[in-house]
Amino acid sequence: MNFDPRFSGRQFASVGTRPIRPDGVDKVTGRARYGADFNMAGQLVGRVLRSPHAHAVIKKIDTSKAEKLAGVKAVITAKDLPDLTDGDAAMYDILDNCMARKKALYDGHAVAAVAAIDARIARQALKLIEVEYEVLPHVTDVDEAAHHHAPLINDQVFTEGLEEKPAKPSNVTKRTQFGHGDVHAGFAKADFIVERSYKTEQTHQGYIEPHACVASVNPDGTADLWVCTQGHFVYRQHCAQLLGMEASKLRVTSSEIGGGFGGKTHVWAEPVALALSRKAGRPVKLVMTRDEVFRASGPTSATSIDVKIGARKDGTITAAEATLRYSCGPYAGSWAEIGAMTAFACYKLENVKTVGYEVLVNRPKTAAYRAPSAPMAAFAVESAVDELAHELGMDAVDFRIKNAAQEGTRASYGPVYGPIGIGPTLEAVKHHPHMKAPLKANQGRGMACGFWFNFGGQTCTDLNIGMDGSVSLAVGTVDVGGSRASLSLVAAEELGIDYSHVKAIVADTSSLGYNDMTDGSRGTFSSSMATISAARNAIKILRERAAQMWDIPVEDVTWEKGHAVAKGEKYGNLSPLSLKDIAAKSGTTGGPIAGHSELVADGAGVSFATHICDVEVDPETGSTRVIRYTVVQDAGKAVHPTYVEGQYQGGAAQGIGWALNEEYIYGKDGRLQNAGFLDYRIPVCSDLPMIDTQILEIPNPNHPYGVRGVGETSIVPPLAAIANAVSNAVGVRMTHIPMSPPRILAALDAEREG
Amino acid sequence: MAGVAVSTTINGDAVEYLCQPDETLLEVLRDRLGLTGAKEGCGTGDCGACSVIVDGRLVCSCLVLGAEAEGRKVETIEGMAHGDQLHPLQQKFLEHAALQCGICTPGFLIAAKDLLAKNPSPTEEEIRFGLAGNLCRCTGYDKIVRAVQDAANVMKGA
Amino acid sequence: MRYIRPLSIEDAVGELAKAVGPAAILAGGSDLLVRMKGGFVEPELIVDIKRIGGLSDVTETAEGFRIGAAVPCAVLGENKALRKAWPGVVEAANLIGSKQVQGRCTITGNLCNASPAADSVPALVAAGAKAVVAGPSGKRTIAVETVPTGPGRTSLAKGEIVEAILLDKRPEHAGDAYLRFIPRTEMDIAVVSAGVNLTLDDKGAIKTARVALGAAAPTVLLVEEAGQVLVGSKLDEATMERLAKICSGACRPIDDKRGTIEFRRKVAGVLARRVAAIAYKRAGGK
Amino acid sequence: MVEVTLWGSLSAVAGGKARHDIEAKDIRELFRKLAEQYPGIEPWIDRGIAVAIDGTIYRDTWSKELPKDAEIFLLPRLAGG
Repeated sequence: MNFDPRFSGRQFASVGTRPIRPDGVDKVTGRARYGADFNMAGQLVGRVLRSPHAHAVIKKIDTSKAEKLAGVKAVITAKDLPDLTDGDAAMYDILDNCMARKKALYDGHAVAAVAAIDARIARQALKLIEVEYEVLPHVTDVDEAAHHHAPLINDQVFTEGLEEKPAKPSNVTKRTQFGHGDVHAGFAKADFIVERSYKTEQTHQGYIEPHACVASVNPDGTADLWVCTQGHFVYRQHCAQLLGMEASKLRVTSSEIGGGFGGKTHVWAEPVALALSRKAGRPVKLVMTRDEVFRASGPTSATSIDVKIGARKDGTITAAEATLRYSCGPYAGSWAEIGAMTAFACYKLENVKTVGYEVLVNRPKTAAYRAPSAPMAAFAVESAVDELAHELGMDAVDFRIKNAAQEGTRASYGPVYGPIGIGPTLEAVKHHPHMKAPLKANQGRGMACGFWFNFGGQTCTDLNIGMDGSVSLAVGTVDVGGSRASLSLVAAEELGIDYSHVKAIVADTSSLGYNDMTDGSRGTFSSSMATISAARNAIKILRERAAQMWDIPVEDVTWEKGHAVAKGEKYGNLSPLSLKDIAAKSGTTGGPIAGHSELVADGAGVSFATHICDVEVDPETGSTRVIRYTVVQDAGKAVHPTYVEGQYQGGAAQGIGWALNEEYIYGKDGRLQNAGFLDYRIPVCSDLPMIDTQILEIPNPNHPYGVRGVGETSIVPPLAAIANAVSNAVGVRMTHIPMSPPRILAALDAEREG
Repeated sequence: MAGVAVSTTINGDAVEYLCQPDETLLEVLRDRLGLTGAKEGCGTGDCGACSVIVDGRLVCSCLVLGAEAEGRKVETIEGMAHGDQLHPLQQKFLEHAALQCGICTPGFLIAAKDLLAKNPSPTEEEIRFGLAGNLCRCTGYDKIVRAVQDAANVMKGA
Repeated sequence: MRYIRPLSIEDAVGELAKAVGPAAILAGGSDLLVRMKGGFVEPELIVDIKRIGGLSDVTETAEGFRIGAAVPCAVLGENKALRKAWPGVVEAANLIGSKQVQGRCTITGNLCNASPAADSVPALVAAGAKAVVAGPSGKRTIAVETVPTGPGRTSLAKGEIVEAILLDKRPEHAGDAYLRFIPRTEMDIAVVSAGVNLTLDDKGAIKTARVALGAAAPTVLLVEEAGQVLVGSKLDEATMERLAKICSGACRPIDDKRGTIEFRRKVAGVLARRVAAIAYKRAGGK
Repeated sequence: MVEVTLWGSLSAVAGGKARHDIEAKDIRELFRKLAEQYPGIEPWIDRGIAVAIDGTIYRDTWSKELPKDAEIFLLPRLAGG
């Protein structure tokens, strides 16, 4: 494979247009099949028994009564999922999270499961399982958990990353540090310093489709798993490892996925469904309730962040420092680490230091949520940056432009940037009409920047050309928001044919080589790279076939606009052969024509966004409404601009929800109090204005079309943009997210009372 | 538990089924009748993904018992298109990319159909409040609102 | 579990009275089905009252309006005469849940579910609405505020059904209004709410007034002192301030996932002022 | 010989030193030599280390060549959403 991924600056025919997605009709007619829409003959209903305690030793589980209930076909506990992780700590955590082994570590932690002939019997059976708990003291707050006297969640945890191994165990699993220069010296040069502490509450991705799967284990050890996931190959690996199966014998089919945003990147209940099916000898369908999704899937971290930034009178930042504490749930994670890396990524800093602390708490295992960890860090940093600009008497946008990172800047997380988009997004915002629109009483405008890395990863794609010249494209990255349309466009572009002749599908794990998940904004970046590579391989064959048909050397055949063209004076009488012409003859020129590609799509381009937001605050109630919102973001290249806009708008909307109302609320008993869409308040249609978007295209030099990822960055700026807008509207600096009405009213009252 | 025999009309077709007294209409549609277009996002009436129309009223099918459908007329997403002719709302949702993951789409289409039946020329605000019972986590609603506006214009012209 | 669909109120009462296990009345089901789904109730008998004659009708009588127990809130919003006479009651009823829930939920269910945060109840209490209760020993008519006795508890006896809500005919110069505070614009349960019902004299001064608060105490509060302070006034600033103060003072709220004690107290006063102004304007006051 | 910079936490297991001069033609050789010199790094490599070459992050392309004058920075491998 000699694939050249470098950006070539070509003119596009298909890429950049806005056709209807190939899976669209199925989705508007109700025919598309999601996780819970699939059934198998003889299937049982799986249900999970969950701990009502935040922290408790499981002393005994008696399943005998449940097993005796007519219609119950299997009851499992941790004993039915023996530890096969062989020292792989991360996999052990996933196993323990799927089914608690010795201790229940949060309200909602699975302790047993049943498979029965219907939902009613399964529910009854759960009630018959007797679990004896020894309730332990718990801790759910990130700051309390980090304290040395907090109840220990795992007494084998000694903080990593310290110069000396600590003598005592702690809930802080790891300390990480990034930065360069000398922050002490930098602060000494500052004329103004802003120093503040911030908190953000835990939020959930809030995908509308609960986790769902159908598992079927056969007596010969082969198995099928139908599941909604962001990465069916990864699910296959996890499940095969946890159940002691050979990966190739477990076929995982990804259903249509009703939202993931990072929450469907690792297994939660799928190994349980497989274990139930194995024990019962029948297919098992396991669908989480909404309550279970909130209590027992993976929300994001709650955080506590201290920020200090200093600047000279001329507006140059001299030093920046942040300490970030992120909750991980009861298992080790690297969430603060990502926060520490992204916190100051937008800026050109001589002296910068960030320190992250990973903190265990009795809450569900933290999972990725769209640019994981970056929004909270950006909230803290961008709030402080705004405040500092204000103290300096500088315009918030100008201050950021003066300090923005650019090509050649050493990023706060280490490397030196190539061509990047933070400067251009700021310039676009500075000149955007939104910035000049008039505001009324109690209204305020805020802006903020955001950064995300974007990922690539292992990718495999098949492109098959039918005898009629139409193209089937099989990809292995799950389509979470229209990528089949984008990838069809890319195939059409590269082959030089019309989009309507390409149909993309997501292949199952037995039909295609391994693919990493659709995460880190990699779906379109990686699979488009693999699709281009596959198409180029197919073109090579198409040229060979044309050469055969013409009986000329293949070196004399080029591929132009969907046609084989014979190059040279001597071929003047040969009309170009279309892809369709060549395909029609493929049966006698060597058989089927296909292009394959297996590659690691590396070199994903970092992405920046700047958002503008207007809010109106009711000073008597603290109620905040977003009345205008604009997203400016660098896409590298927008393959299907409508879906790029959709990503910008969706990320902004999630950020708005996070900023204003969404939060996990735990009682003193350590139980989650708002495990439903009634009281976990994601934005409804009437909460939001239209969300304007501006797509910038600063090509990624490491992708043939210049594509960067676009999915995640848009959730990074909103928390700070809204906090800054509230501050400008009513003069209170909100340091606690969400800025719910009681918090804003309390802040306003404190301000009024002086 | 005694089963309840129900005769009803779904998308214009006479349908008979036997269901448990506590079984919801959503469960009946999905699990007994194979009509999986209506989705369960919450089961508590908070997300609208299971929206159907019963005797001209927009409801969450998760908050209706299957037994209650006796003698009623139920409309679901599966009956929205006429043969191979998509409803203007379906067409406009596609054109505007008013869906990303698509799990909320059937509910939105049914709710929007009901909205336009009662108010053929809604303002943006009326659309937003009219569809507030349907949660979408992907789109930020922008393209959904635009698709409904566009469909309303098309339907008025038709 | 049994599901029945009686055709007369007597049959319904009879079935409920003789039920051995837990029984539930089903009208809109928007509370009942949620509680069944969550496993909080497991009724052995479900009595669907929607086919009982008259229970699905809104009728205008010489005395006012009779709203059958099975009338969905959406129907109230479509009834022009009711909307004109009792705009506050109708707007409260039309705030419950979504359009989808509106197509099912009923004000009788909202009342009998006995949530302190029920949206329609403060408006009904302010309106002086009455509930017609049918039971094994006949029918009685009671003030709506006597139905809920605490969160999830009512004064109804076994076998009793609220079959209708009665609203008086409106005199000249009358107006009512309801406002609630929610964090979002829709779909939330009231954090705190206020309903006000006023009549004015010929000079535009308030003649009678009833003020009710929701989500401010274990049951909806009828704040008589707040009503009294309005009487005789034209909602001057001093009266408004006293109204807000009395309402804030009358609250006995709790801290919970929806709001704090402090917030509820403060906003109860804010809402009372705002809602009084709307009711006053509707009554023709200037 | 290339100059490689390690992020804070990784330098703690590499003799407390952030900058290292290593003779390596590609990422694979770099990892091997680092692990030979500092065995404590091995579990970190297993968990995943990303390599930024002139600002572009490579996570899995171990055959990626390391240009002599390139800026090379090791980073933790991250999760995305």
